[in-house]
Amino acid sequence: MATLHSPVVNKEDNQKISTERLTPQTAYHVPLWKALTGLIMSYVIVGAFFIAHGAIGFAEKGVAARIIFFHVPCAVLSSIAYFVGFFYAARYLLKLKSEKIKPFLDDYRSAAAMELGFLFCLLATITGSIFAGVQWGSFWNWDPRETSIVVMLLLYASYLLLRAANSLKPELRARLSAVYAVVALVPAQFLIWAVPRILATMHPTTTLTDPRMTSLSYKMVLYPAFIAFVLLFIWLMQLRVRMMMLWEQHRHNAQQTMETDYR
Amino acid sequence: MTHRMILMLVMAVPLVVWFGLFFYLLIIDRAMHRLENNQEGNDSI
Amino acid sequence: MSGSLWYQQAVALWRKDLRAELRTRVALGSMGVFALASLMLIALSMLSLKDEVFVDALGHSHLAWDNPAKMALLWVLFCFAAFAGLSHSFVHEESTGTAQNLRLFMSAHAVYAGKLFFNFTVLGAIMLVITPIYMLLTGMQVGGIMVFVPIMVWGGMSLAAVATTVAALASRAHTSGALFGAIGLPMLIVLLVLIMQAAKLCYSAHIDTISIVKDTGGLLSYGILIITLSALSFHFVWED
Amino acid sequence: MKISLIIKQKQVNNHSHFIPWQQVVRTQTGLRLCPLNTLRLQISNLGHRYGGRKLFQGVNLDAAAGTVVAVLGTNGTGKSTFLKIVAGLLTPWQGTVSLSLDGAALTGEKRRHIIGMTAPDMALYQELSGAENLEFFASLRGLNPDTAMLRSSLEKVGLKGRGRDLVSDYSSGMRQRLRLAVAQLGSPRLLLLDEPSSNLDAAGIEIVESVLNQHREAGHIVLIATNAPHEMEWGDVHLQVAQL
Repeated sequence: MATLHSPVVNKEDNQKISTERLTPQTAYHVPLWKALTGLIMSYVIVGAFFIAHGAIGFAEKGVAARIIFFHVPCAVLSSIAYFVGFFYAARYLLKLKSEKIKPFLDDYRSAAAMELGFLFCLLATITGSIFAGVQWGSFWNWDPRETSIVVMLLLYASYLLLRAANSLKPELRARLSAVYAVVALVPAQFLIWAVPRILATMHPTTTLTDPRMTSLSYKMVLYPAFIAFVLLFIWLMQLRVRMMMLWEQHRHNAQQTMETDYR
Repeated sequence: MTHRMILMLVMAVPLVVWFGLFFYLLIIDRAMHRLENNQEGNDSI
Repeated sequence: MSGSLWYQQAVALWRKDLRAELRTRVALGSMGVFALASLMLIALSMLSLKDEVFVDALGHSHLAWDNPAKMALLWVLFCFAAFAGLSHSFVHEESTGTAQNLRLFMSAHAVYAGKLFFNFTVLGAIMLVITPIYMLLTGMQVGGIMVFVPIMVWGGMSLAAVATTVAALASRAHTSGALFGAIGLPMLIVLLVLIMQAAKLCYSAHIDTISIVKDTGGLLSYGILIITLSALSFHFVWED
Repeated sequence: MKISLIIKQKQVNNHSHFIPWQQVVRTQTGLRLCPLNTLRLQISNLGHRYGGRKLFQGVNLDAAAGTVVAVLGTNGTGKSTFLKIVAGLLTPWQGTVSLSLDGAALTGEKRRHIIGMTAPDMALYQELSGAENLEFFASLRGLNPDTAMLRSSLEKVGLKGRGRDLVSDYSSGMRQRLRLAVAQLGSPRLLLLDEPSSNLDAAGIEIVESVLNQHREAGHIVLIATNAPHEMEWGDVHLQVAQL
């Protein structure tokens, strides 16, 4: 789709298409990795109930806190999504500077990553709140990680707000939101790394960094859970980007029709 | 009802939700695949 | 004729903005009135908290309305005051059409530097007036002056940097006023957390080196990073 | 969209062996000498669009020192946009604009400092006086804005004695004159005038004409976007931006 913004339509092409329409379309096969996503996620759901054994330190001894397998991947993805969004935003700006082209694909990827970041952030907040209600006795405790995830949610929301406010001018919208994604990397970094460390937290901090802290049965479910969620993230992002491109193509076609019709 | 059966029933809820989501995504994927194929050479709908 | 360097242009812009500001007093007036009104509001509403005591998890009891709490509310006040007035610098240029001339005459980073220092000047003036009145009304103490002054100065600088960047982003959109507050606040919350963490150093008796580095380092690096990234990407916002 | 370049007079001779320090420029009044520099504005295949709307496409121009180009076209064909692209305020959708002096391409700050522009939508600061506006823009150009310099440039556009008044108290004609003074600061080698004599009286129009002649004689390039017949007359070269 490198020629997204300059497709030249001429008469010959139109002729060709009308004959091509009669030929059968390429069939849809489920890609392997998408099928794998479905399988691994199903394994995680079954495993959360029948493989993982109870862990020490939970409110009720010997109970496998199953929400962990959904809460932790969501929370991790909500910060990874920002990095993905930042990466594509920065690439968009660099391309704009060096190649003097309008790399809209990177803008779409950045936006899709931010939207999914918002979604996973929301899921992490909800699952976390449920878990906190069971484990700590209150659904909201203003634990530093709880605070930072809410601010992170606000950050994603304001990115999407900035995009919505400029939706009439796609080129300006792409530039402004890319700049915001780059600048807001600073607060996002502080939210992900610094704030939970500066302030005292009730969250266990070494579960992921120190493998000795988790039992084998936990690892056997938790690590596939990460894989499943990352694959799901990639899938959703791919769908969203494709949707944006189709929408852009549709808008472009409508414009072409307008220009030829009202000549 | 044994503990195991209760677990099975509880497990069924996320499993069913996930299957629903999975097939929903597959349907969208397939629809988009079709649209993209339609669009490839067709610039004047 | 060789033209002028970017910092000379930035100083010229700063002087022009200051001259126009002293003539119309839009930013200073709105921020000043806003800050004074909220100052009164805070002082009045916190009267009842004066003798309140809370017990922390370790069993120690503290005054609820202590110096760090007063400092936190002072900074909340500054944040809102900054967001009431500092958007003016860019929105005014865009809405009156003078921005085109600036684009023709100045480089983007000169514009950013000039606007940043102008905003810092205005915010600094407000802070200089409001802080003594606030301390008088609430009885907030300075604590360690060697920590207090740098925190006030650098906190103000970081606040001005966030406000300048967000104002530049918001001024390009149709609904700049509403957008300015909404997209700036998440960035401000993080800044506030860092400032409050650093401000605790003013009032703690035993300060070890590690906590100084940890608490002021966060604030310092936050400001530096925001200014650097904004300066690097500003021309994408400014130019067409 | 079709662009036609109509050359009314003979183009500038860049390779004059006989008078190496001056070049011959032929204008309405006949032959004329101007200082030799090889300031050159080259525009090739320029096109622009707003959103999905095409404004113009395939505009070409090669103007040498001492040329006044009249950019013509009906409303909405993008004359103002064209000037903004030449000024570097807009990135064109396609095509290039290059400006070179003595064979060396001018970019970045160097380019910025040799361009002056007036346009109806380029406003001045209402809360400052005319002289203060001039002083600010002069200091941006790196000039030393002393009283004598401000007075002379105000005098040149017929605003003598009005420099201390706020721009908000100016009439629209006076604002146009002040814009002209701002655009001329530092005697820019490339002057872009978008409807320069709008809101101006007869005396003001004469000022614009004398400004044009000055720049022509100094070997500068001037682009005027216009619809007015008397402004079209000023151009040595006509560049038609027409809508099909």
